[in-house]
Amino acid sequence: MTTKAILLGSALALGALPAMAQDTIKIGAIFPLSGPNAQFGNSSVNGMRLALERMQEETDGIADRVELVVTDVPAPGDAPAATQRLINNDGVVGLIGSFSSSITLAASEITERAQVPMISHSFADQITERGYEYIFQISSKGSAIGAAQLNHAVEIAEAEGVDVSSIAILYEDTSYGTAQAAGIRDAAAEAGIEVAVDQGYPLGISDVSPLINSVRRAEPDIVFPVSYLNDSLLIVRTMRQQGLSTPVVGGAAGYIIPAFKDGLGEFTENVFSVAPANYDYVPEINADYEEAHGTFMPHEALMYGAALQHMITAIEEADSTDPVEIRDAISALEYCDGFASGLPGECIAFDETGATTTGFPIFVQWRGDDIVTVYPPESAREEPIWATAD
Amino acid sequence: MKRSLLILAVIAIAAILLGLALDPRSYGVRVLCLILMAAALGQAWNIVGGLANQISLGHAAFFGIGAYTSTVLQVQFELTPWIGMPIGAVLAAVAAGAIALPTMRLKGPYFALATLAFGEICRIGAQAMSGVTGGPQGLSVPFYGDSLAMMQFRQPGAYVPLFAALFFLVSAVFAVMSHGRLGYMLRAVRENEEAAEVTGIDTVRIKLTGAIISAACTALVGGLFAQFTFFIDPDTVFSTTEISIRAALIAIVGGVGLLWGPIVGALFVVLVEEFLNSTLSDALPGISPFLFGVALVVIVIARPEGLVSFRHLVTDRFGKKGKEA
Amino acid sequence: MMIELENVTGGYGHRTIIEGIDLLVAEGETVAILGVNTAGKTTLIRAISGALPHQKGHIRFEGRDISDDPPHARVSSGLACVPEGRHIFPQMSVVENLMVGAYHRRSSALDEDLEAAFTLFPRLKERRRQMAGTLSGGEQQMVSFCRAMMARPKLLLMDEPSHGLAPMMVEEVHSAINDVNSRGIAVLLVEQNVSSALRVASRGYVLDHGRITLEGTAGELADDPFVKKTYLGI
Amino acid sequence: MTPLVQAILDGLLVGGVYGVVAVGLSLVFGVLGIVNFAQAEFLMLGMYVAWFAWSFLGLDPMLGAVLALAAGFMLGYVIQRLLVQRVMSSDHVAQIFLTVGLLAVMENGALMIFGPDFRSVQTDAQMISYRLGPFFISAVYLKAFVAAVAISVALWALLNRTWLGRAIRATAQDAPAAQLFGINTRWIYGIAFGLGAALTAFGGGIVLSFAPAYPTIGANYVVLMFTVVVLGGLGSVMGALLGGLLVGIVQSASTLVLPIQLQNLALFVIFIAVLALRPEGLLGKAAK
Repeated sequence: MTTKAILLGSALALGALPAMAQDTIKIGAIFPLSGPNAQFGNSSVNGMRLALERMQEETDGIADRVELVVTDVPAPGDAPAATQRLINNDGVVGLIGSFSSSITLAASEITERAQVPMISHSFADQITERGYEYIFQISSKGSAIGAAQLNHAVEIAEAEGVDVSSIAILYEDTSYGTAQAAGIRDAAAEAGIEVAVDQGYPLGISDVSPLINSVRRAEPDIVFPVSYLNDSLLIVRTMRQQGLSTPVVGGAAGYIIPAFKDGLGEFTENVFSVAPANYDYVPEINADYEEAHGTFMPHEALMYGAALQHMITAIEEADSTDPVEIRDAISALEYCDGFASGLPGECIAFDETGATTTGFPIFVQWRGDDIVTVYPPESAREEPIWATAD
Repeated sequence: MKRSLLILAVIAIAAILLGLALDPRSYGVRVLCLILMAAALGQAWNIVGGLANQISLGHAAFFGIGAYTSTVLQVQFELTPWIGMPIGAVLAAVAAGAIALPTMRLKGPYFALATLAFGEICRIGAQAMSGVTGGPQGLSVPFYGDSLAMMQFRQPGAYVPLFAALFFLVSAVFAVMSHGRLGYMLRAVRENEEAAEVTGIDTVRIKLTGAIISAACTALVGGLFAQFTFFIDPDTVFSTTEISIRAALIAIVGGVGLLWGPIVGALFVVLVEEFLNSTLSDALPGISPFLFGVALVVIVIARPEGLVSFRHLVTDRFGKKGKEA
Repeated sequence: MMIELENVTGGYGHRTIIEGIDLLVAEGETVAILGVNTAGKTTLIRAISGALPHQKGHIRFEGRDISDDPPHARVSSGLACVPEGRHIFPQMSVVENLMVGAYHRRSSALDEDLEAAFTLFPRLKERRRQMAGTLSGGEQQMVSFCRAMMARPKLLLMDEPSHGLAPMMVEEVHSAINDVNSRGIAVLLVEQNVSSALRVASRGYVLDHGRITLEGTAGELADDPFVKKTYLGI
Repeated sequence: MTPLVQAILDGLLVGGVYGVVAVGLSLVFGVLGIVNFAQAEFLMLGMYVAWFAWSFLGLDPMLGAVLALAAGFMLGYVIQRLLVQRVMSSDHVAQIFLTVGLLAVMENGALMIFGPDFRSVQTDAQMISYRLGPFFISAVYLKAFVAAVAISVALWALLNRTWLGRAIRATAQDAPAAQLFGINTRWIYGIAFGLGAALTAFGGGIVLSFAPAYPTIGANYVVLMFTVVVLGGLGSVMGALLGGLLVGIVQSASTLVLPIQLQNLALFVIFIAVLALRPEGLLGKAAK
């Protein structure tokens, strides 16, 4: 009984401690560092650490006093307790996170009630549609990304003289997959394009042949898969196996990370994907990242690095460590330096709901070991190549 | 039994007083709520798992049904959870009846696997019925601010009395059952089903009653969970690992079939988890669930009967081959 | 001496079933253990075969103390068992069951032994490929018996071999015991059917409430007034 | 007709892999009477072994699977002797939760050792398929299927043609009686657990040829494995292999009539029905 008593005592004592230190300013980071999304959580944190480091080197401001408190939240069920702990025990003045939409949603319920600001790059539309004041979303919403995935692809194809009259949507039945697929579907309806295949499939599917068989029968003009890595490899490989040359336009996540290339090699060449941001806007930052981690900087690292810098700058502007004042400063700030210059729109700013006013989805294309921004034209680094697979 | 109820009441009141003493916004208060919730969840599982020795690994089904029923009613019709939660309990009871019929005769691992599959069916169902449940994207509880009528509050401290009351309610149901006729008959079924049948116990009805009560209690816990976290999605509330296995784990770590088992188990599980998370989580990802797994292995090996022991396991090599099912 | 039990006590968990057992079986001898249902006969057999979780005292086999040997090691010493309830392997063929009997030898020269078994019970030969679980009770008893013989034992422990068998089968089993005995293999036989047991055995012990209360030659026991009254119903 | 035949072909090929992955679970249950919730972690481990073999030795995952087999066996044997043996005579509850604890330890241990990165292999077979009239046969799944069949035949021979195999089966059917005939059942329990782990790890090596390895990959297969084993009859080795084929075909063919999202729902309903009506498995005793 004694050990239990000590554990109980210490846990409760932790809760009672006002943990706010005098000179350091703590910012909480809530990410899945274990569990199935661990890789994405880790690279997000890597991006944030790099962003903080660079800010500390480049400016003499408040960044030197900022400490990042990282905590592992593998699933939404773990989010409330972790968020509360960061706010009340560690005394964080703001939070950044989380990679997956459902964790962000769960955490933001706590931050809203505790009145602590949180910046996220998760896609779900709901995040900023609940009328909450303390949550900010720096990327476009899932529905907008889905719409862009369709519209941009159609525009590029038609510019090359390819007519798009029917498409296939393949999505995993996660929060991210269903939200983005809905965006594609709605945009297709608006454009009068037939959705010949519209299949959700369970996460962790081990054989996608049934999906590809239905694609082959329906003969769509473009395939739009929305998925994490496992399924993206299976889909592209199975299509290649069967000699299907239908162009594939990926839905971010699994299609724009280094591991996609590791799994497919040369077959990634010229694969398109929608993306919330790409590293080729900020080659210098990317070089730093590549030196530290051996791969190009994935978009989540860039986005979360930018989110952190926005928050730090807002703290400076507010000249306060009161979370409510910081929230107002985040809302008012238009931040265009550092990592933020690597985002489409090259700045971060929010409307009154906390949604981005500057961000928009872009199109990227695999070229060798790199992905380059190819669309829309004002953002493009290179021309898109509409090549059907041979 | 009166003594047990009295002690339970004292624990519940002590928890409420502790909640009042702590900062109502604090993490400590949230941990207190989590402990009470875990104890209630483990106790609800204990009704079938402990009294009837049916190792259910599908209680997430009832937890999820409870959470979704009250939340959907609240989102769609602005119905207060005070009414929504009992409706959820009724639906869960119906679901328990439906699944109990085909699985009741199963024993040991067979029963465990069948219930596990049932939990998964409910999860996939909730994911597919996106019109009602919001699908994989989950459902947010509408924000009303502090509202007793809508059973929601800004600060976790306000939930302590609710969780304490639920804990007391479920534990009292267990205490009354285990001392009463029903509990006696469930135990008889547990010890020897055929013998129980011969003595005139309607084993089907007994097990069905136990399953229904257990499911209803679990659904109430699920409903309050939704009010407490404000966001639910199918992967969370129908989770095999986070809910079903956890409910069983709490009862088992403490001591299966005992009134005090889930209470000891909840204290142990929640405190160890939160302690590991708060001290190690940023040090090395994976270390806290790893150590938790180590703790579980050590407990099972050292005290297979749980922290509060009671059962004499007769290890007869001929009579029991470890796979009597 | 084939086997010698000295002050053997044992049971399950905290429950003691047999206490202070002293017992001898000489080479080539058939010894019967008599007693009512709960007297502890099966427990005694398990103590000898090594399957009892808790026991004290000494068991010597051909003079060597085997008390601490696990059951699988006792087989190599020359001990084989026809357990109560037969315990054949239901999803193995008859031949495979017999082969398991010879497991401790793991030799490929089994044909001779198999032939011997089939000579003893020709019916098994017809069913050699059949799953043992599908055999009748009597046939299963034959399998169980032959399986033990495949171990080439020096001492055969038999626990209620005639239990649940038709009278015809009982005769067949007992004649098989005589046959085994005539080959110089000692037999320790547990039987509820006292009259037939005493016909097969040369000596016997009476077990009551876990203790040996009487011992003697088959003739002495058959004439004993207590045995007559309690077991033979005379 | 063509889509149906194609679906059956696809299901058959991937079903062979399911069978091998699940047969270890069935073997462990059949011999030890324990439902091993950590079984899928051996698949994860096998994938890592095969990945390192590919990455550093240039071995094809099918050859790496052989190394995975050896590694899985050793780890499984040690885990059984050190841990599982201690709960062999305990309640089912204790047994189930020991393996749940092992699952957490193995999954998170892998995260700490190997990191969260996705690790995949590139082989030529991944991009090839053979054409048979109107039908496609994926080279990588065909190779996986052949490997699955080969290991199944080897397992069958081991169980039915060797002394060790007879000892394992005898222990599964009646451990106390097996002990009476010189079989060291404790040792057999260790061997059987090791063998079960080895087969699942071998399956992991095969799976690596078409899916990336990462620490939580086991979770994707665990429910599938249980379904396969229940359909084949818990504890039946040959039943698990046939169950794998059946699950593969049902999964693949059901997508012709049901949304693929619901393919697992269909499986679970069958799963409960089989448990309730035919607990010995759809494929029953004949398969053992």
